[in-house]
Amino acid sequence: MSQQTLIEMKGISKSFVGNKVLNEVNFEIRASEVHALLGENGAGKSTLMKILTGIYERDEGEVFVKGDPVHFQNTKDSEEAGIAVIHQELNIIPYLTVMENMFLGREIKFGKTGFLNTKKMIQLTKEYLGQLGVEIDPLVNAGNLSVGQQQMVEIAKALSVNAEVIVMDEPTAALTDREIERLFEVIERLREQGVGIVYISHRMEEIFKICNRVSVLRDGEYIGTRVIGEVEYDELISMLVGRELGTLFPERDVDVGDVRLKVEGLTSDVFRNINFEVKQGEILGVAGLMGAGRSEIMQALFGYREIESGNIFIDGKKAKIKKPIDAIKSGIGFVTEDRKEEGLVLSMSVRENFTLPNLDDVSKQTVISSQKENEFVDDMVGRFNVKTSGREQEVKSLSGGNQQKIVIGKWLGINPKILILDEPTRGVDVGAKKEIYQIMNELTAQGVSIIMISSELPEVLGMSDRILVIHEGQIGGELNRDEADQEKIMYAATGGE
Amino acid sequence: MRGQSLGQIMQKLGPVIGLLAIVIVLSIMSPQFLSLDNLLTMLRQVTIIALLAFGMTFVILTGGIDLSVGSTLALAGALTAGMMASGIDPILAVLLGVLAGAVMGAFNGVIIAKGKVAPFIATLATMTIFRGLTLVYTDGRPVTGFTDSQAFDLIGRGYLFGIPIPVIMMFVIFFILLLILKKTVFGRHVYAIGGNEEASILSGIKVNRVKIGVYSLTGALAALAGIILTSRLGSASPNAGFTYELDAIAAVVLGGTSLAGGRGWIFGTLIGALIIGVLNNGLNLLGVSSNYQQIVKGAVILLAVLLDRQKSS
Amino acid sequence: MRGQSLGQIMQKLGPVIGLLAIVIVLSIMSPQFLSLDNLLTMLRQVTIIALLAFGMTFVILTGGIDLSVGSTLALAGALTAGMMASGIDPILAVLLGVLAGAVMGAFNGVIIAKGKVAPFIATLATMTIFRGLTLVYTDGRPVTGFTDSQAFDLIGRGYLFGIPIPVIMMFVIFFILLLILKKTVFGRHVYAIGGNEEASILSGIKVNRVKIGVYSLTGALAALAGIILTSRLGSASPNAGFTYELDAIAAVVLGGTSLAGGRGWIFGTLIGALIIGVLNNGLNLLGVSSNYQQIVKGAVILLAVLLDRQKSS
Amino acid sequence: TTESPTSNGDDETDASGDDGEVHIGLAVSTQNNPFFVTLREGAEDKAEELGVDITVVDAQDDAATQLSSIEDLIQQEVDVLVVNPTDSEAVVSAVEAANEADIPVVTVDRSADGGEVVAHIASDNVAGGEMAGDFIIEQLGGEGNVVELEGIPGSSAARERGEGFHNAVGAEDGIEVVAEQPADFDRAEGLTVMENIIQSGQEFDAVFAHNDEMALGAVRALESAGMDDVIVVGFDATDDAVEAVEAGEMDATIAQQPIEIGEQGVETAIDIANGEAVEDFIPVDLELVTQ
Ligand SMILES: Nc1ncnc2c1ncn2[C@@H]1O[C@H](COP(=O)(O)OP(=O)(O)OP(=O)(O)O)[C@@H](O)[C@H]1O
Ligand SMILES: Nc1ncnc2c1ncn2[C@@H]1O[C@H](COP(=O)(O)OP(=O)(O)OP(=O)(O)O)[C@@H](O)[C@H]1O
Ligand SMILES: [Mg+2]
Ligand SMILES: [Mg+2]
Repeated sequence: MSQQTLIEMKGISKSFVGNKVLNEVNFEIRASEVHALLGENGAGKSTLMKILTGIYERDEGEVFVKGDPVHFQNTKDSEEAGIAVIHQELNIIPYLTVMENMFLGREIKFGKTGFLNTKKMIQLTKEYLGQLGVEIDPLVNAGNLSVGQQQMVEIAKALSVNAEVIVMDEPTAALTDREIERLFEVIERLREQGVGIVYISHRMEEIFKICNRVSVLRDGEYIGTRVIGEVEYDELISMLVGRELGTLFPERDVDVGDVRLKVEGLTSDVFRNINFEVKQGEILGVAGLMGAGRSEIMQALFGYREIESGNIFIDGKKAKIKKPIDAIKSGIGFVTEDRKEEGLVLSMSVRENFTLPNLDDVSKQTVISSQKENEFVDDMVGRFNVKTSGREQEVKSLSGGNQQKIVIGKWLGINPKILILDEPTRGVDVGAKKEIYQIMNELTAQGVSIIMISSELPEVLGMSDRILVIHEGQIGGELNRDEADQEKIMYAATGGE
Repeated sequence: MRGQSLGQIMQKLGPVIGLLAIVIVLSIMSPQFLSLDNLLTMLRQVTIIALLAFGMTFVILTGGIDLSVGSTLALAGALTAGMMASGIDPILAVLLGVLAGAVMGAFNGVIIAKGKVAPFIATLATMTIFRGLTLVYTDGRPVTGFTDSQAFDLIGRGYLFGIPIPVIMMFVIFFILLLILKKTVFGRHVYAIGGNEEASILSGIKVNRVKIGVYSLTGALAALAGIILTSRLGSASPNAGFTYELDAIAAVVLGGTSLAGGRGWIFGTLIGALIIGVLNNGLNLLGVSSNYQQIVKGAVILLAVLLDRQKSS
Repeated sequence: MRGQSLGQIMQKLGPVIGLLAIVIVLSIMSPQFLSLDNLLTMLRQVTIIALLAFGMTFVILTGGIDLSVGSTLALAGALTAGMMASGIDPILAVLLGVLAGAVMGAFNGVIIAKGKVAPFIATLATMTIFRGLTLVYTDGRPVTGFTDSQAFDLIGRGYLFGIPIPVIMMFVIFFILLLILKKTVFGRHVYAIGGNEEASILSGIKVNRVKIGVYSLTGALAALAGIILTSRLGSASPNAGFTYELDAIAAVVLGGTSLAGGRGWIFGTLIGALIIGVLNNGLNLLGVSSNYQQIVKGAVILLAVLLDRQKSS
Repeated sequence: TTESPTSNGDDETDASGDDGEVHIGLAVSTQNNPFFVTLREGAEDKAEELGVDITVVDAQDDAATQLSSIEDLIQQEVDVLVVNPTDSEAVVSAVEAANEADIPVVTVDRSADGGEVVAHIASDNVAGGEMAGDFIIEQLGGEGNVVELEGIPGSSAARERGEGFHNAVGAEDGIEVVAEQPADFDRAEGLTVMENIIQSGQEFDAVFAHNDEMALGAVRALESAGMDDVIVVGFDATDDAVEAVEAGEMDATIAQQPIEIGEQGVETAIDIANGEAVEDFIPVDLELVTQ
């Protein structure tokens, strides 16, 4: 390959308050390539990209754009140099419209007046969204979109810059297969037009599907760069985690017991007539397109969303669930889809997050016993192999995968009969993913029933005993482990189209 | 307003319905209430709080708050009066007074944006400081004896086509601010910062600059309110505007703007200010004893907000 | 404090260093400042603001705010004095007074938790309402003429081992509250709600109940402050506690508790209250003229917060 | 004497409805202070006794609020306006507004610096301050240190009482004002500030407080410090203060007779409404209350 080198980063180092997160990292992007940046949670991928785009100041190293040394002070500078970013964290402003979000910071004005040319912006918004094949009203508030739709808006926003380099930091974490396909088409088109793309993802199959080269970071160190097609999956994994990992999905060999949970005719404003069962020790996978209403069903089951009608039975007895506390008392734990907004108290420590739902068990007459609490937390940290400097570390400073382990672990204190996992491995690296799967297996072996919502079909197929497919708020089909494959799920999820 | 859900529209109508309800009750209870004369009087009374509340709307939209507006009002009013008393041309004095307000606001803005101090505590401190400066400047006495400039008198007491000039100023400023919020890049950025500051920074918005601008605007408006008040009263009292910030904030919130920032509209603030003005005026017309007035005012505010919340949820 | 970063420890030490700096400056400028007698006097003065600020710490930790504490103080003080004047046993009157404060606080809590009204606006309304009720109850006059009960006098004016009883009460309450925050389920839930209300609900925390509890506690503490003040003064003024909420909030923030909730500690609040108390005391000792006192107080608060923020960033 | 500009009889649109009945508007500066509460009660009781309507509005010590509420009274078409200004200068435009509406104005307690005022009923704050100063000079035999507890900075009462006091003690060489500190007319503040002044080690023989609330707070502080021989003089002669003077805890307070002021205000207003001539200044005597 002899394409032009668009960006070169050399010997980049960066520390946050004494904590070195990047150590002499090299990275290069050429025209017409999709360059994957791979690494475990906390390896420093996002930090490297934030240095590139002027959000963070680098401590050491040099950055060249087409051979010229540059030093961006803010995102405006980098944008002017032709670099656009889709950030890992959604940067949608909920009470602004889609159009307003698209042009935030780059509003189109009437000349130099400071007055907005709204018409023009609406028209362009439609155009860019159209390129992605999504139809979203430019005047609707972005907060009313589902997470996936918001992600599409962010992608459209990056496209609208007409950049030479586009950084995509986990763009597919919130998308389902259909949108991902669209995105890949767009990426391919951009690549053909000579755009250089940095692609960050924890989904290995995507890397092999669309990337040309891959660079790997581990603990802030630059491990190496390989050309896709010249590198084996296993080699990449061991570059990534520093050891052999083996198969991703562990063997499932569980005796499924009696019916534990039975849901009858559950109906609300976003879903209708939902019926299903989960047995002891069973993993029920729940698949569906983005916005199908899977999360909403589980929220209702957990007492976090009002229902219009329907009944819930646990171990054959009717359960009255009006609030989350009722669900918890009935033995249900709920690992929510958005760990930062709904799962964790980021300002609290590992210890405090672990014991939040079951404080009563580690206290006497409402006085918390430090000893009991510490024992429980140490046990959990060990069991889940949480990488932390200690139980007093703020969870905010943990990597995504380790945060996710805590969100799951905090429910074990209530000795759940049923555990609902909503996108349990979203944004989690392969190593941690495998650990989470193993934990799921251990739990089901102890008789816990698991409901797992996932938009990653390999995960649904790899882990579920049975698969429920939701289509537009209704059950679109139910598949057994043996009969299920990607096509059948997609068929049911799209309502048989 | 395409793309807005029914809920959102109801949310926006809430304050208007509240105002109408109060107006209807008052006009039944007091025959004078709906007279043109009384309405103009009431509008003129509202001007001061409305100007403070307009600025406060911008501040609250960015997710901030400004407790210092009452003190800014007093200091700018006193400075303007003092300048005129020392012979400076009234028009120049007014311009310098508004500028002084903008500078005080900018000071708040810099502390909040660059110093990263929580707006509540920053403006609590400057509220005390500006009040202290007013006392030092005036030596605790009302400033009077400024030239009997016709022009200056007009600001607070004049009429144009039978409408009080302060009222005209209030509406002109309202429309300008409405335009700024809806139609300009600055206005868009005000909403964006309050909606998600992090995302705004990442989108290349100069957040600090916008914030400083917003507090400066608020300071300038507070100063203008102080100048109108000085003109109306013919003197600038060092205690002017004491606790007005609370009325201004109440007006903004009654109008449906969220204290969390990012959501709201200045038309609501106008309605909110009118609710407060109508209440004060009506309770006086009805001769409600002053001790009970506070209870009624508090209860009405609470009720209005409660009803509004109920509807939106 | 295992596992805490250097930054966190510095953050926590900030207020203490600030207090020490002010104490050192004052003790150089005024030889009387460090006398035991003056320190005890100062501590006794601090009691009122400290009690309000202790409650405010809980409220702010949940992400709320309570502007009504000053009015609660006044109403509870007046009610207690009124009950005693009408012949009710002083001890019973005190208990009923504290209970009344808790009820007022619970009222705030219910509006905020169940009514989903922003704490700022809810307590702004009840601040007005409670003050109005006080004025109605007292008819604008101080309540006096309550029995000269020895026991009641002790609350505000007594000594134990040479230490003023209010000071002892303040420290006892401080340690109880410290224990509640650090060691009980309730305290943990207070932090959790302020840190992430959504996640707290989803973890099965009875958020409404905790919030109502927190506001009730704050109301009860404000009532106790009102009773101590009544005992000290031998009368309950309807104006008591006016604008004290601002001092209480300043104390909490000076102590390093974040207005956004979820982060903070009550020890910091004690330090914050002491900073305010020492400043007031020192400015009096130094005989700073009234006009300048406000400027100095505002500037010191601003400086303290600014330095603290600088350090932590 | 002045002739009142209008009488209510010829006003057909009189909003108080029943013709012939007088409707008085009373605008008080504040109702957070016992002095003005008593003044209002004096006025209301008198109005009831004489069978006239009275509407009271409260400015909460804010000049702008006062202007607004007077405008509201004008809208109500009261026959006579009795104003207790928050501030002599700031009230002028309100008085002028009433003048324009042909409503005669009576001021009580504080005067108006402009506009047309038919009658002014007051006792003089400056004179009261002087009276307090003279009393202290006399008690100290012309020699000693005095502490002054000031009211809310910027308020007219604080200004005028302070002015009178300084007129008196400033003329006396032997008297030195050794501390002037604001205690905001508040008893708790009076206590706190006095405690701090005591702690400062400053020697003093007398205290003048701009109102009784602060004086009573100061008494508490002095009592605790065992400084019972310090002379304390307050202002307003509130019930508490008079009691304290009788009990020997306070030495004097200046009585402004708020009831009398309120009553006089209403009586004068009725006279004006009935077209009778009234004095343009009706002094209400100050009284030095001592044991
Ligand atoms: N603003 C910050 N302050 C302090 N530490 C930070 C900051 N941002 C990132 N870090 C730390 O730097 C390290 C690298 O973080 P980064 O977000 O770059 O990882 P990543 O490779 O993008 O991980 P993920 O796959 O989870 O997104 C982590 O240990 C993280 O905790
Ligand atoms: N806050 C909200 N306001 C309005 N509509 C909403 C809101 N949240 C979700 N919805 C709508 O509810 C439906 C289901 O949303 P959601 O995306 O959570 O479903 P899901 O099946 O869990 O998909 P995902 O995989 O994206 O989590 C969508 O139509 C979405 O637009
Ligand atoms: Mg990342
Ligand atoms: Mg979902």
